[in-house]
Amino acid sequence: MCDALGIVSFAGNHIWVEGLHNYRPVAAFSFLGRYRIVDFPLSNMSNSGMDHIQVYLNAKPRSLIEHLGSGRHYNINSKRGKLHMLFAGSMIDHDMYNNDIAAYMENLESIALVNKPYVIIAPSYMVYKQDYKALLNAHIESGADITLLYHSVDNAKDGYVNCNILNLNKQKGVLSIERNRGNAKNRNIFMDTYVMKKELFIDLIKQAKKTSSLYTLSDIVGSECGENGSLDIRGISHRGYFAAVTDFKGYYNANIELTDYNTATSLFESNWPIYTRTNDSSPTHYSEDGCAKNSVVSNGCLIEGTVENSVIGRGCTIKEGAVVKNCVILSDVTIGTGIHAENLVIDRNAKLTKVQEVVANEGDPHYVKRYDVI
Amino acid sequence: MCDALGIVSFAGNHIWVEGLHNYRPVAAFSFLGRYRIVDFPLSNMSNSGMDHIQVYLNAKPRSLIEHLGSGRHYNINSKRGKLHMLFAGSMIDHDMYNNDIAAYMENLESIALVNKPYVIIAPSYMVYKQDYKALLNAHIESGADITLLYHSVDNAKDGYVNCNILNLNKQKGVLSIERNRGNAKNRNIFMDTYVMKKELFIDLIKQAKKTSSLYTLSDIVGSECGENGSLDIRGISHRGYFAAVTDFKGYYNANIELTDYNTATSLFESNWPIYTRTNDSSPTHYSEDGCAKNSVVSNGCLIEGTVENSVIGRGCTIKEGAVVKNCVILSDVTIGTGIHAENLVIDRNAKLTKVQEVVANEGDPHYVKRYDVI
Amino acid sequence: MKQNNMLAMILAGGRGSRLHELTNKVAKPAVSYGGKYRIVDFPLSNCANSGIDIVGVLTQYESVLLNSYVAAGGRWGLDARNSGVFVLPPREKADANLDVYRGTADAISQNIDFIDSYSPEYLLVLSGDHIYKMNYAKMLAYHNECNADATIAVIEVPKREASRFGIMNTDENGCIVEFEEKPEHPKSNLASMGIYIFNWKTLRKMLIADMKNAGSNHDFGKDIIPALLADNRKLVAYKFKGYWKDVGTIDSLWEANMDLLDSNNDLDLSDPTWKIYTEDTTTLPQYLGPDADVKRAYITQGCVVNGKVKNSVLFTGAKVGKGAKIIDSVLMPGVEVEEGAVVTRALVANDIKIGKSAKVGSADSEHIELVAKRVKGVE
Amino acid sequence: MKQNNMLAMILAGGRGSRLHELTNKVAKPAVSYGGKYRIVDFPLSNCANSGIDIVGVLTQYESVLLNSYVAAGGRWGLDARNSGVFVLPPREKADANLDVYRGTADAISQNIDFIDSYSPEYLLVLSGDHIYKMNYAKMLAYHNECNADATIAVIEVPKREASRFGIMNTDENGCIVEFEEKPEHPKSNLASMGIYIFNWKTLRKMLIADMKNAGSNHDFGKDIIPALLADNRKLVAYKFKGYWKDVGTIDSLWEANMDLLDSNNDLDLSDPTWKIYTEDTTTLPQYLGPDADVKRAYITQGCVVNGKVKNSVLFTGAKVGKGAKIIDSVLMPGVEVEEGAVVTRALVANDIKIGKSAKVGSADSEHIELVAKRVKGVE
Repeated sequence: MCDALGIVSFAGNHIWVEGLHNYRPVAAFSFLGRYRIVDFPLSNMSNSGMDHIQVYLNAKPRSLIEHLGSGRHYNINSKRGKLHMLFAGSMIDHDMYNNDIAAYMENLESIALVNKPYVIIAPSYMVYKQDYKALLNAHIESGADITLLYHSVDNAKDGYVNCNILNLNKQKGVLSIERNRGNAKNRNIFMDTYVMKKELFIDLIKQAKKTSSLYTLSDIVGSECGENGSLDIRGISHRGYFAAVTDFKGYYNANIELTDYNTATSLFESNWPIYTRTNDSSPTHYSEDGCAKNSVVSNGCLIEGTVENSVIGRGCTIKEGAVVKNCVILSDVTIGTGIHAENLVIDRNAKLTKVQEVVANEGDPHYVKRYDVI
Repeated sequence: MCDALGIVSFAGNHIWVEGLHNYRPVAAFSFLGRYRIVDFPLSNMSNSGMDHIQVYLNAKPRSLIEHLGSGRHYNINSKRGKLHMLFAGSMIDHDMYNNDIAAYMENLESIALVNKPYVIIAPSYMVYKQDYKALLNAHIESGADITLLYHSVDNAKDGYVNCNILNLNKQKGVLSIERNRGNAKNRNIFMDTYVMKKELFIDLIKQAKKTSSLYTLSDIVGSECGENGSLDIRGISHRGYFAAVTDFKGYYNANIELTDYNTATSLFESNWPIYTRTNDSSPTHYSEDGCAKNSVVSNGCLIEGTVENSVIGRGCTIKEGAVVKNCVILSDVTIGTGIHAENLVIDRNAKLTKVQEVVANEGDPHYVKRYDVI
Repeated sequence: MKQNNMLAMILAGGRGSRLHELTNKVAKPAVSYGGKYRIVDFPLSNCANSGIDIVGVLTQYESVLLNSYVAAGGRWGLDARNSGVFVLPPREKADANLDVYRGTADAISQNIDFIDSYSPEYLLVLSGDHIYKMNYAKMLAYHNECNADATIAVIEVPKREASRFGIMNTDENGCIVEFEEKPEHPKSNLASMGIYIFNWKTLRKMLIADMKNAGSNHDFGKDIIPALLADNRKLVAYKFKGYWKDVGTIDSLWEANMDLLDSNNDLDLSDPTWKIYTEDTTTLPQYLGPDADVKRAYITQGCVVNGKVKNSVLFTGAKVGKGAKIIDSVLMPGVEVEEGAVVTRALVANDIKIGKSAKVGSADSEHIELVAKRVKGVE
Repeated sequence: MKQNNMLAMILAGGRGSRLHELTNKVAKPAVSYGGKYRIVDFPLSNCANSGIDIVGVLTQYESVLLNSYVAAGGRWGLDARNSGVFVLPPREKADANLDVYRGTADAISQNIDFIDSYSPEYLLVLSGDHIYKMNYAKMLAYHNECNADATIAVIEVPKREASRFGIMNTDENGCIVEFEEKPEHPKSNLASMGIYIFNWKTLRKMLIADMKNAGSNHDFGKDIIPALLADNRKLVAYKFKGYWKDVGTIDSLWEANMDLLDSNNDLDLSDPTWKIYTEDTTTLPQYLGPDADVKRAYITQGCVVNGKVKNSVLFTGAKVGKGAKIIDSVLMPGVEVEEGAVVTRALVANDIKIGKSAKVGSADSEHIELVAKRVKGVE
């Protein structure tokens, strides 16, 4: 068992994924066909032996609540432990007061009640594998007040929009936290993941609230960094697959890059299962003319056409002669006979049946709305 | 099995229960110690063989979501059927646009999708026992377009505040629906329970939306009543125990009157179980000086004092020499040594330990806030 | 029980010895089928979808995996408050020693106390090793409509094959007048599917009498049905139309899998209104590599395909290496076919590895080859 | 299994014949206790609270109720994805006939395949009929700290009673040097609680050897522990402090219930950090009528009291009529005591009715009276 309360935080107000975000929070986004993004932090926590987990919701909670259910599918004992869903006060998108600190303040009682000395906070808009028990042990051993997880990248100019970065000294002490402005390639992307004592967490929430009603957790932690800050805050480097779904392109790229089996093996390991809710779909049926390459295909599909370099969600139909290339398709989508679809993110239940060619340019994927008929 | 989709509606904007309502929707109110009010419509539906049920939430959903969980404790097969939680668009209390029709509009897809020809709508703020399968059969046999359930009472002058009433002709045709203004003793209280074809329900939702953004389901159904209306709308009379939690006194009285075992037997029947979520509390412990009469006591309590004509929630402590009379006490409340409490509704986790006498007048119960220390 | 007052008992004690190595370690109802299912998922999902809440599973032989598989009733939604799947192996009682079930009827007789504890009005008796989708609620409605004491589901089989089945001879009203087990000269082509609805009180009496009958085989077909007929009880036949298969041999198990490749097959596992529920395994999604070449195939999650797959069914976690070919074959869960290997007209058992460039099976064999041992690679 | 790599097996095959009529129809672990619990809730809840996810329950005698009771693992939260309670009665295998378990060790031996399928590092062996709360995770931590091959939980008993128990003689480091079953002249007062943690690999070898040993009783105390000692394995004693009771007789079952009336009792069932989970029954709330007079009592939901209850424990659904008196007694689930009846120093079995004005039990009896048959009223 792991002596930490797990908190899955929501994407802050600076994060907005065009299209998909209109219908659900990032946590509930479909990912790689069969997952939702929230499955990753929850599986990490469950696999680390954490059985008290709080998931915070700030808007449009339906799909997320349904997906999480009782948490049994995340292997959490519902008597001993608990997967709690906790709500922000306002539940309105684009409400600048609806931030993480406000949500924690609203539920301070619930946080205080859990009988665990530590807290581990992980975001619901990032995809990575991490043993939190090991991270907690490293945190305790180091003697730091707060440990932050980061990932060193060499493409921070184009990617990781809206992420924060950590500036570190040689001893991995955090000097400052700032927004990634895309002005350097090599950056330590902050993975919005914190380890600290629960008491300190509660103090910081109260302090943030007192400082400014717009202050977030990263703001208050950032203000304690460096030589002027009063806390010992350190970074720990993460290795392995890492993706941040902070904008539309980030979402598209993370899906497409994982269609490569070798890349996927750095995220999925047999001793670290990623749990999700089953939909009881049948296996996928390929007809005489169906064919798929370099792709991830979910169950319940009927593939009669050609699929390449794509992610196909549950229950999709790709009709005869249809060609799907470089697409990320959510569940229950139909691509009609002979239709050519390329460089698209197609939201669930959409039908591409009328326009013969729905092709966006490479590097500039387009979005097809939920229930849309094109 | 029953061929109807079950819809548990939320209390409309005209209903407000002082005190308790600040923290949770009426559906989640503790009732008779171990229940929540929503347990009654859900148990009715489950016992009637309904396995597709939608519960609508309009504000502060946390406690209700936790209580409902996966619905297993309501005996609903989670694969074949489903207990769905659906959200209003706004989730704000006292928002006049946040009414039932707006919530149904927001979730019209989900309603349309369920493969059932009929719909039965029941409120989450009334307590009664009803076999909905029998009601559906009566509805089908009568040939009516809509069937409404009502309860004839002889105390509508004082009670049933904020309820609607039905005016009926001799053939039980509904002539009109109007608010109970307390100007007559004998009234047919509308139990906010509807039976109709799902198609008609969807039509009425759209029609209501078109007519006015403040129109509720009872408004649109009311407009179709009588000789000028285009639908055949009939009433069916309900027998047995009935309570409407539409204001603070209504809540208090419903609890207190059910401390009488004979009254309770008209609500609880062995072939009609009322399901709820267990809290795994131990039995209640009475000490040498503990004593209780004419009361309902939940599990997990320690009774060292005197309890009379009261409802005691889970996990309460009544210390030595304390006297509790005519009180409705929610869970985890402490009544300190020698404290005298009378005619109160005490919200959860409150502590009465300082003031020796907390006594309200009979007929005018007072409210003690959640986590309050008096 | 609220739903329809009918309790189901699934007979799942068969050895399935004609499935050879496949049933060495697991009972036949737990054998894998259709990419992600086990055979027993079919009667269990049918029960769940028909509104039955209490299911007893009568197990006997090599049942540790079967027992723990079906015990997790949540897979079929059968874990709500008054619902459950109960494993019922033979057991020791105060007044009787531990003994195996002596026949299908004896298996029910020995569990009369279990059934009584739910006091059902009807008892549904099912076999745990048939593949089909059926709404037992409709069968019950027919049973009640006919005012029958027992209703037996039957399926029309080709006349020439009828002598392989238990045949029901009916009068013009569909009442059963005679039952013949594998008759040499069948009088009808209505084969019993081994699916019975009984009025529990009536059956209970019959079973108690049968237990005391030293000459009885304690079998539904051989003893109980004839006894009911002799007692002038009303037995009716309920005609079933649709896919139904008893997969008793490797050939028929292979064939039942191949049936799924026909997109108009009667079983239609993708029908959202009658899903078949099964174990929810945590696997990768299905990966198709750069060299994947898939034609007429049925492939489930956890498969990784980088070779050719034609006319084949791949079960959970099956892997096909680069240049490998899977033709007219079934790869059971966890099978790994390495680079360049060729599998033709074969059924490869769970977790078997076929080494590099190895060849198994042949296109013109009479029977399907069962591959149940590791096949070494070829240098 | 993720949590701590330890699998638990609960030995629940005992007949409990000294509980007389209480175990006529149910196995001892399923006997009711403490108002709303069954005895087996204690080891199962301890497992759940200790982070153990897989529990096998070895049943044998009159187990239909016990089997279906424990199979609903959700009661203890043991129904998450990789979690479960598995009922393991004796079974028929490909290479062996159906036979009863020959001893506690044989029960484990016959389920080596089940245990292996989870490949645990540690095996926790428990008894299904003791009442206590224990954190097995702490015991495991001690086992690892000591680098032991086996750890046995022990409790200090009064020296004069020690000869009733299996006694562990330890050296100054807490290592077990000798085990004596019910010694006439006990050398220590450390009684074995029948709770063992083994390194699975070590135990597995011992069990396989033991199975082949014709002279063995196949018992942990008599055979396996001595064999481990003879093999110079490191066995340590884990001292438990707290409430622990083996309720083998009507007197001791009554006494264990009476213990709950002391608000400072060591068992403390109201501790929110270590709840005991049980069946969630749908009953009325607890009703106390106008003539209720309750003093020193333990009463659960579903009870309806309108008489006097003193020094007594009332189980789910027990009813006490107007003017009736329940003194120093235990009313098991569903008991109904009618108007004016008096129950003194008695344990009334499940669902028994005591008629109007009847009197059962007596204040000065040596033993507690077990009332297991309906008592007629007095005119």
